[in-house]
Amino acid sequence: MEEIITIFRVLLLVSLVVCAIATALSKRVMTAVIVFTSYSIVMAVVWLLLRSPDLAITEAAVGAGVNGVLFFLTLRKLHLIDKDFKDDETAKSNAEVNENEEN
Amino acid sequence: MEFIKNFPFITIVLSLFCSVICYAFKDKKARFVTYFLLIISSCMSFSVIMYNLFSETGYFAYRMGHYDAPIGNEISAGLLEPFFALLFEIVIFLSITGGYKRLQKDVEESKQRFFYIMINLTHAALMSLCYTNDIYTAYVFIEICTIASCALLMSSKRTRSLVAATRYTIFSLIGSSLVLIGIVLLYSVTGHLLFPNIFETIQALWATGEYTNPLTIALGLIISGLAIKSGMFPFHWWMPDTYGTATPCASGILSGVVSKGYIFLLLKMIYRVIGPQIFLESGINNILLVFGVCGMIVGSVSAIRTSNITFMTAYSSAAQIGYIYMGIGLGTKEALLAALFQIVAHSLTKPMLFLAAGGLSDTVGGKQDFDSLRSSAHYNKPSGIAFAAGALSMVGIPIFAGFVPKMLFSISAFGHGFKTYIVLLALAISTILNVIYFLRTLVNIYSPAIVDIPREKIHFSKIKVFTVVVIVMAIVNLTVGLHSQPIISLFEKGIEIFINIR
Amino acid sequence: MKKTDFTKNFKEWYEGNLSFDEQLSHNVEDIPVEHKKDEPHHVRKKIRTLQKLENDERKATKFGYRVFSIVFCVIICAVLIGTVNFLPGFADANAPTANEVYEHYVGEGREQTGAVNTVAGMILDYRAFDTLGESFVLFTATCAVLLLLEKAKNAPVKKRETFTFSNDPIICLVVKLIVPIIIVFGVYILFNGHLSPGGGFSGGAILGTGFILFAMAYGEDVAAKVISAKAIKIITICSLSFYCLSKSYSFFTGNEFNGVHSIIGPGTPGDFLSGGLILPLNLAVGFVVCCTMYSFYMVFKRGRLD
Amino acid sequence: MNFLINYEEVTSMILFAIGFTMLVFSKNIMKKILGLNIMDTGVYLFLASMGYIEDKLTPIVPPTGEVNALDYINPIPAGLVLTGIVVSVSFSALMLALTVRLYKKYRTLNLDEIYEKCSKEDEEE
Repeated sequence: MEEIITIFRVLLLVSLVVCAIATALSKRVMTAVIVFTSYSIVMAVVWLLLRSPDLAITEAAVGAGVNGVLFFLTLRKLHLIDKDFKDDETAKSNAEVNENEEN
Repeated sequence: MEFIKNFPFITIVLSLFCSVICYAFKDKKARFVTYFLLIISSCMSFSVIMYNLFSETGYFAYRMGHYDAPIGNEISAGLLEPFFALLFEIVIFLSITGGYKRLQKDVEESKQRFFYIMINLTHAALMSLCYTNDIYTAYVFIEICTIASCALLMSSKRTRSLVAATRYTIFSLIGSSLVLIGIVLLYSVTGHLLFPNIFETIQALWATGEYTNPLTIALGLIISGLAIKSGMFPFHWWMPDTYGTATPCASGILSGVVSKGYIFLLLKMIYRVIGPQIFLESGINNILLVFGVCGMIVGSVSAIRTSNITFMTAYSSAAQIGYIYMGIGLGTKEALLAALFQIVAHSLTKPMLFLAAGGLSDTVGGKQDFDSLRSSAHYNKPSGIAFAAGALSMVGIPIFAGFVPKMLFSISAFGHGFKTYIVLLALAISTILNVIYFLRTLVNIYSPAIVDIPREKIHFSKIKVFTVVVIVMAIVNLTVGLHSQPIISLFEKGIEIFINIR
Repeated sequence: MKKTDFTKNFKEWYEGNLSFDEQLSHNVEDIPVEHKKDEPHHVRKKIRTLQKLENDERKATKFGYRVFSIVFCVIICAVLIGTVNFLPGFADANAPTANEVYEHYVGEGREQTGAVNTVAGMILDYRAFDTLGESFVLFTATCAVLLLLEKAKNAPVKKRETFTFSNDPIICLVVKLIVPIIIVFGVYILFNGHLSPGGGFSGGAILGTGFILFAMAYGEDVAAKVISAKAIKIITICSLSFYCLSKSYSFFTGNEFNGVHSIIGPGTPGDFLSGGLILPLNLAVGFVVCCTMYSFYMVFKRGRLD
Repeated sequence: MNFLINYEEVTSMILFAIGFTMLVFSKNIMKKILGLNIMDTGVYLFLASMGYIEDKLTPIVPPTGEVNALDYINPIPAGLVLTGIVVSVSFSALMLALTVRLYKKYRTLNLDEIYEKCSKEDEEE
């Protein structure tokens, strides 16, 4: 049983490093944010294995939840996601409207 | 009289509490709360100095909780800690009173409340950095200080200052992450978080030769982190942008107080956590000495090359911080005394220079280059006088505060072999460079104009408070310069306590 | 064949050119520069070659920069791993961290603080000053974000955001089902911080995410009616002031020379109302965290607290 | 060779190095923020792995009866990390707010371009 847990632990750590490298190397911010959210979830499991359930709960809520929401909201504010859902022209006109309103 | 022992903790908690109160109030009330807090807490810091001066040991540790160290948390006060707390409070008070008029212009009216909240939080964080006796508490309050000082920069209306704030934030983040990992490494080899316990464990570990490598790395990481945050030589490039674009009050606080707070924490780390012996053995002091000397020269050269008055003042900050690191790098008690006095002189002078530079640039509609600023001192006389006083103090003319540390540095430099020559040479070169750029600026602001731009004559009556503040600052500067002996003897006593009593 | 597919896909992903996101890359050099039609052919050609050269140069410096940063990363890695090599082993019972402090926290913590969860006892009793600082970090961050993003009070709220989740039947239904559960779970974690894993930070964060989900699904206008800006402000101020005052009391009474003894005892360990100040402090921290998270969301989304 | 025993610490240091490199060298400001988060979690992983001891329990003691301290893992790192996680959230929120403001003005996330545009503006002034 101990060996299995150790193997599992190593697997999780490897996936953490892979996620981190993927976040660092991906050129699109959107991809990086998504990968980072998964990184946080893996981190929560790692902390559970380190016998720190307090940390696991906090990391799952804060790292994956709030942080992810904030990143996506920012991307949306910058109109970097809008284009996924709308056709290009609406996004562009929205951006212009936004710019005018801000100024 | 034992009640005075509560004062350090009351200062910290009261300023945190006042920041919460300011959140509920409007700007005007928030300002009065801030003034009230600063006055009260300076009185408290002063009484702590007096208490320690006349008590037997001159030092006390105060439990933050019901248990002694290493179980509970602690704060401690010798003579240096309350002295620097008092200094920081006075400087913050003078900067916000002097920079108030300009603040109204630079910060949106609805956002001024947040400015005062941030001042209160910076104050709380600085007090904690002065008094703390726990390494993780220090980290937490470093973070508060970082966020609050970034917010002070961001509060200005101009987008330009946002860009500068971004650079400052990134540098601060790099610094605090290095500090954090250093702290964690220290914890992992010692198993303690409180200064006295870490000190004991480190001495024992160093004697046995165990964990020497991680200890050196941890020390290096903590020192480099704090050095980045306070703007030591290779990392001083954020300074001109940051100090040059913020509102004068914020740049005065940042350069005069916040960076000094980090340096004071660094001193605590070196002398109360690691121990001076290990610091000297690890060889890091030589690196600090070299960087300090380089910073003195490079900062001054950059200041000569720029043609913007606030940028010049900011670069001169980099040079002055180089002096402090040079003193730390020498590693003796005399050099430490000189470095501490340099902190005092610089904290008292830099805000005055920034306020005066702001006042001067007000006469020509916010322009900051030397050509436009010619003859501006005639249009705003108090600013001109203050700038002259500050410049003379920074150059190191006797009777001003800036002279004393230079003298102390040259005294302390003797007896270090080849280091003596380096330090003396650096002092000489740096003083000459200082003379070049400060006197050029002085000549510029008092000589007749060459560019034809609209100028505004600013009369005393319009800037009464500013005038009073600037004159008070100049008088304090002169007093410290003329009567440096009480402060020096206080420092001598304080350094003994700082190094020896835990 | 599969291998080439994978390498191609990986390369595309690495370049940021996957089919669904070709438009989204904001690398400026990718955007083609428009040429004026009336320029003569050779001029256009020359411009193009120049641009190509410039692009190549930029790519070369970019490549150099990338290589340099990777080398930097490897150096830092090497130094730090070299340091780790000298540290005590992982999961070692004789490590320097397993010292008398730890034994005191676990062994005596239950009797001294009344908390069954040692972590809660540690952060809210033995080392409460850190936690006080920590909740003020959150407060500072809230103020800083408000300073940066808050709009004037009478500025109109933009109606142009046509895409909200409240139009989506699946998301709306799932959120309706899930939000009460999340909030109840958050409250449970918050109130049982001294008895089970959790406490102020985790419970507050969960509550905060619950409210954020609520605001997302029902629209911010509805959420603003339920949780007003004033309520957020009042809760934050009250919690922080309570934290300050109660901790001042316990710091003050913690030192014998003041001659005052704390009237707050640890209670019976394991009871719901036990642990002295830990339960109320957990609540205060939880409310602060919750309000902070929720107000981050609202300020980012709408530029103000409600 | 301590690396193989200390695999948890080694991983955390790798994470720290990756995050630190992202924070220092990435030109995209969003990437910098992600790097900051990765770096912080790396340090926290290091800290948490300091507290873990083989074959010991989560530090939640029974309400009654004898408590043998040596049966439980070290709670100190967990407490420190708990307070630390909140710092990184605050910082990322602050930086994201800054990003929004900068993007509104300069329409780019690339910091070099922002500095360039900014200095151009200065010259125009």
